[in-house]
Amino acid sequence: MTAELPPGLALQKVDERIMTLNVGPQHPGSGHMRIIVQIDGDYIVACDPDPGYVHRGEEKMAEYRNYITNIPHLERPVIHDSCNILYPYVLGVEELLGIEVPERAKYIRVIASELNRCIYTMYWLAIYGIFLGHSTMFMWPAGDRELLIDLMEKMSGARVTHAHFVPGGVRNDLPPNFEDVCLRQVNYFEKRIKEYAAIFYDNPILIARTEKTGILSRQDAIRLGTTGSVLRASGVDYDLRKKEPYDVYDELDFQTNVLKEGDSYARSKVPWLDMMESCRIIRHALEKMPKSGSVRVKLKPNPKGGDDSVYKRVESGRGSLGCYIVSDKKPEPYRVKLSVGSFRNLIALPYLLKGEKLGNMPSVYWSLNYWPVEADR
Amino acid sequence: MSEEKESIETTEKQASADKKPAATKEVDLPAFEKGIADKIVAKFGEKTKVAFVKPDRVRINVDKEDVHAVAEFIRDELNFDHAESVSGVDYPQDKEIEVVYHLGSYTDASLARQVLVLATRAPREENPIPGNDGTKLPSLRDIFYSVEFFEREVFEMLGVYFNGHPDNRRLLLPEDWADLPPLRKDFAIKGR
Amino acid sequence: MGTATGIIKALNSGIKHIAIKRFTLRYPEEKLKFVGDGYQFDPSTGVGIAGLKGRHMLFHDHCTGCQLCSIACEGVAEAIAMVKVPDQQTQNKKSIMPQIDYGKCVFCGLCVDACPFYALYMTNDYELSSFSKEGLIYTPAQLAVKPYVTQDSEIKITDRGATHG
Amino acid sequence: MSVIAPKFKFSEFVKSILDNLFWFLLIFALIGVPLVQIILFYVEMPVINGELLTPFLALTWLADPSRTLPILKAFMTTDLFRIAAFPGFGFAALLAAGTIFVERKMLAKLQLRVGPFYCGKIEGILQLMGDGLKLLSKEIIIPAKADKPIFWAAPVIFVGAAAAFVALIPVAPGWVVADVDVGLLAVFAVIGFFPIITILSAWSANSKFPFIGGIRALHQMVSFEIPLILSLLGVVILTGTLNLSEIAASQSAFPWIVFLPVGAIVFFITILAELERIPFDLPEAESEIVAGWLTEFSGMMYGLVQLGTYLKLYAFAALFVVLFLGGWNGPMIWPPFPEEIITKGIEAGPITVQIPGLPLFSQETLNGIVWFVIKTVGVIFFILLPRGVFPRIRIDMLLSLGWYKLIGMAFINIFIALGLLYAGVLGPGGML
Repeated sequence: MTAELPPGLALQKVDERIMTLNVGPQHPGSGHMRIIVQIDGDYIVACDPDPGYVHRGEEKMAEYRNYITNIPHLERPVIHDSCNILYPYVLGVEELLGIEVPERAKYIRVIASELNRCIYTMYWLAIYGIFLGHSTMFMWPAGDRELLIDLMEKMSGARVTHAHFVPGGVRNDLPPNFEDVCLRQVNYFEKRIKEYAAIFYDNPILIARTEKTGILSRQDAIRLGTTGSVLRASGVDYDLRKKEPYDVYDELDFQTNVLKEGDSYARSKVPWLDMMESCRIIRHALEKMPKSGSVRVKLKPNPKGGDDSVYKRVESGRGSLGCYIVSDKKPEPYRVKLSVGSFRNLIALPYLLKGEKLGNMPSVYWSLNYWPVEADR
Repeated sequence: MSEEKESIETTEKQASADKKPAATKEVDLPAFEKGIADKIVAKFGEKTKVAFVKPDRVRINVDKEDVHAVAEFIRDELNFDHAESVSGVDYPQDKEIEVVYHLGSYTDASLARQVLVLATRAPREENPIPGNDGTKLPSLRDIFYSVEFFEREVFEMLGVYFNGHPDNRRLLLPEDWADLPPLRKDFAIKGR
Repeated sequence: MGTATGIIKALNSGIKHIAIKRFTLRYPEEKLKFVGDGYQFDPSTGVGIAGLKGRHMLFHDHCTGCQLCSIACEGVAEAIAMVKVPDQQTQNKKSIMPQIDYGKCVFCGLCVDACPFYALYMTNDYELSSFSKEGLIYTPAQLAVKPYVTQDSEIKITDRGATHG
Repeated sequence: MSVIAPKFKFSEFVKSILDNLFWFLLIFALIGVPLVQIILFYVEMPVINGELLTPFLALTWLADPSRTLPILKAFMTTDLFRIAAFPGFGFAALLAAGTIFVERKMLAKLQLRVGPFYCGKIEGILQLMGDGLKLLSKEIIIPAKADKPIFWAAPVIFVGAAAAFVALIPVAPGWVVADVDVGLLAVFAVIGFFPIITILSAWSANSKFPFIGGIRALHQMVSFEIPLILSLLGVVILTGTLNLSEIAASQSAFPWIVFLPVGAIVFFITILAELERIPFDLPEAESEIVAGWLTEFSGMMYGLVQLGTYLKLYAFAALFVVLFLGGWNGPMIWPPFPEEIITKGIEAGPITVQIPGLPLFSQETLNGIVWFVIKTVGVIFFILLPRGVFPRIRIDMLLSLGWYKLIGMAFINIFIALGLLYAGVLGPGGML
């Protein structure tokens, strides 16, 4: 009986000391995925992440829709960060079609992208709080996120799935009086996130809990190809907004946050520091933005690309987000591939969890800045 | 069948060969990217074909026998240290599946903007049996550790088996998926 | 003693927040105020006008039955179907107008972008829930009605925190 | 438009209610009333106003308010009243319900949200009742491979143990359910039951997450029981007794927290750990092990465990008050009773009724109860507050805290107490 089983279902010989735990998909500490952990007492001896419970075939769907109608569904994997996940696609299509974007649209895109980064990071932070059993850290970010969602709603007309970026600019101009409202709410938002320090980031219990757990060294971070905050927490100064500036990031004044430790605490702190940088970017961009002008280039209906392929990448809330588009002179792309930060960071999970305690699993897992829906696409 | 395939390949080679000099004549190629491409061509000569050289992007097409050696050279000599993405593209009319590695570098500051596109092609079969047919490629996991999950994804989505990959299991699709690999062009969505 | 001061700081911060105003929006009693009258599109410039992407509004005297909105929606949600309408408009020879199924609509607004005749706009009405799937399908006659909305709550920032006033 | 009950008719609804009412009255008249009469003749009745209280007299006297009060007073001296109502279960359950409400509203305020708001018109005061009704109406699901008798019994034993703990707490002078000389030892004995109940329920559920949670609870409670016991030894040394009423009475001049702050801090931390409250809620850590040892409980079994938990919370807070904050002792704040109530009677509208035996409680007792409740609520507030401020800690941190730091601090506390005793400052025959 055992000889004929297919390889995936072969009965494993189990050590009596080892207990296999299925963390997920219906588990408060896993998100839409399953982590199969094997524990020996309180120590994890092996871990096998099993994503795919929310796989929707976005890449297959993109092959059947034209360059414009791809927009609403390609942002679905990360509805909190929908501007950023569209950004590389839009940049790639612009390169394929040879469109030059108006200056004001570029600034609006940068502002929307930074607002979205903050919205995503607040959501992530809220879940990080609840994973560590800190219910206040769930409620505060979830509430303060509303300030920015309100701004995005004023800007694009939708609270989460904005569908705001299109090849050739953005869908609509800013509403009147937006700059003042934005400045006021972003300033208050920055003041609020600074208050998280006392209760969360400087909390001795949190520091004791997450420091020196799940350490990812600089070499390993590079070797595993991690990206975004995970990479920057391990001491690699690599932010695509600096290294490969797209749109107008090279004209804005900001810095990247790099921490050396590479543990869960550093990984959870980098996105928080990045949010403050985002506030700076938004303020600076509002200042430098041309006060009037076109925001969208008129496209032909059903634009066609050449026989070409592009790979564009941007820095999203979870790290580098690349989009590989192959076109074959048809209105529909021949192939769209999203190389997402969550998927790239997931490689580090079994590596980091091996030898950790079971109690560290939520903090290490979520500090990887992982969004299951995005990884599954 | 094999003759057809060869003929298609040769025509394509000619086409790409025709295209490349034309492109070089028209616009000045960016010097730095040209240098990267030249280094690879100097080392491997005829085995590699430079598909395009654009600002920040260099694309190199390699046969599947040479991809391992070229990747090793890219990592050791050119300092590209991780893979950003691995995508498979299905070309039913060529009877081939293209696997594209996008390689980047964290350690070398001068390469921070660069993405080196390494493309190779595997033969495609009409009735795929993922893992047990001719659609096989050497795995690059021993060179770029970061391709591990990407190659698993390409395996399940296009049925390209990677020789030497330690963990060739399904990743995103359900365990009992018995249909065609879904990203192949002949896997049709209902109603489209 | 760093631990002790950290714990005291955290407790202090927690107790201080008991005095800060609540941020919650009490939804059915209060409703958020939106910019403008909803998302609109100007085909002459090719740029939209900012506003909430809510329920659509159809102007029967502009609609020519050209099906562009339906074609735009085909790649997105397949929510728009063209149906025969009884009323005779001079510009609408075929007498067909869009009917929108809000069970499928994703409120992306690409149909508004597609309309070259200023006939389809979006409004501030977002309360579309219904007990049945049939109730979610809005006929052209229903879409022609301008929704009555009372939305007046805005975020106010004071010294004691932000609230929905 | 869908309808919730498609064949609903109002007349049938009224008819069903009347049907039920009819059967209830019929059964009550035929079986209930005779049964009550039969039972009452076997119950030993008190002697009131020189007259033995018969069921007949009891029923007639109930109609006369001036003669009802003596019955009430007689009833208050019985054990049943003490166990079920005042210092025992009812009082504790009332305080526990108040605790749940305060916890929800305070946490909501701290987290900048509203909390329960709609249930009961005034700030959601009836939310707990709604939750209780919901739990009652839910199906109880037992895992197929569970050890069913133990799994059923565990929540009941849990509540029983918590109630036994409550019974040992003196609320006011003389008002305690079980006034035993080894009160503190009895407390330790009752606390010792909880790990056993936890591990029994966890193991009997035959499921992985409850098992891990149960093991964690066992580790946590065992490692924190030792500092708990040691931290209270200082008080025992200084008072020279284990009787909780005497310990509380000995603090009429000053509470022990003045001299034994270290012991109080250690005891407070161990309370948090024994109650499995954040930051020590490892046995129920939801992001790691779902709900720990409570994972498989559903419906009212879960409700019972929650009831037990909050009873335990009240009992621990009360124990802290009794041992360190002086129990019922405090300055007299209860206003004295007006003389005319005792001499003239109560004026209600045009009628003036003289009722002998008022007031029911003496002024000192009421004052003691007020002070006790104020202090207990204060301690409960500080037990609740960390939930909004701290994250959960890890099991190894918890064990090292329990075994290394708290035991060491508890010994320091004992040395302080011994020093005070031998220096002749405190204790039996001390200066103060």
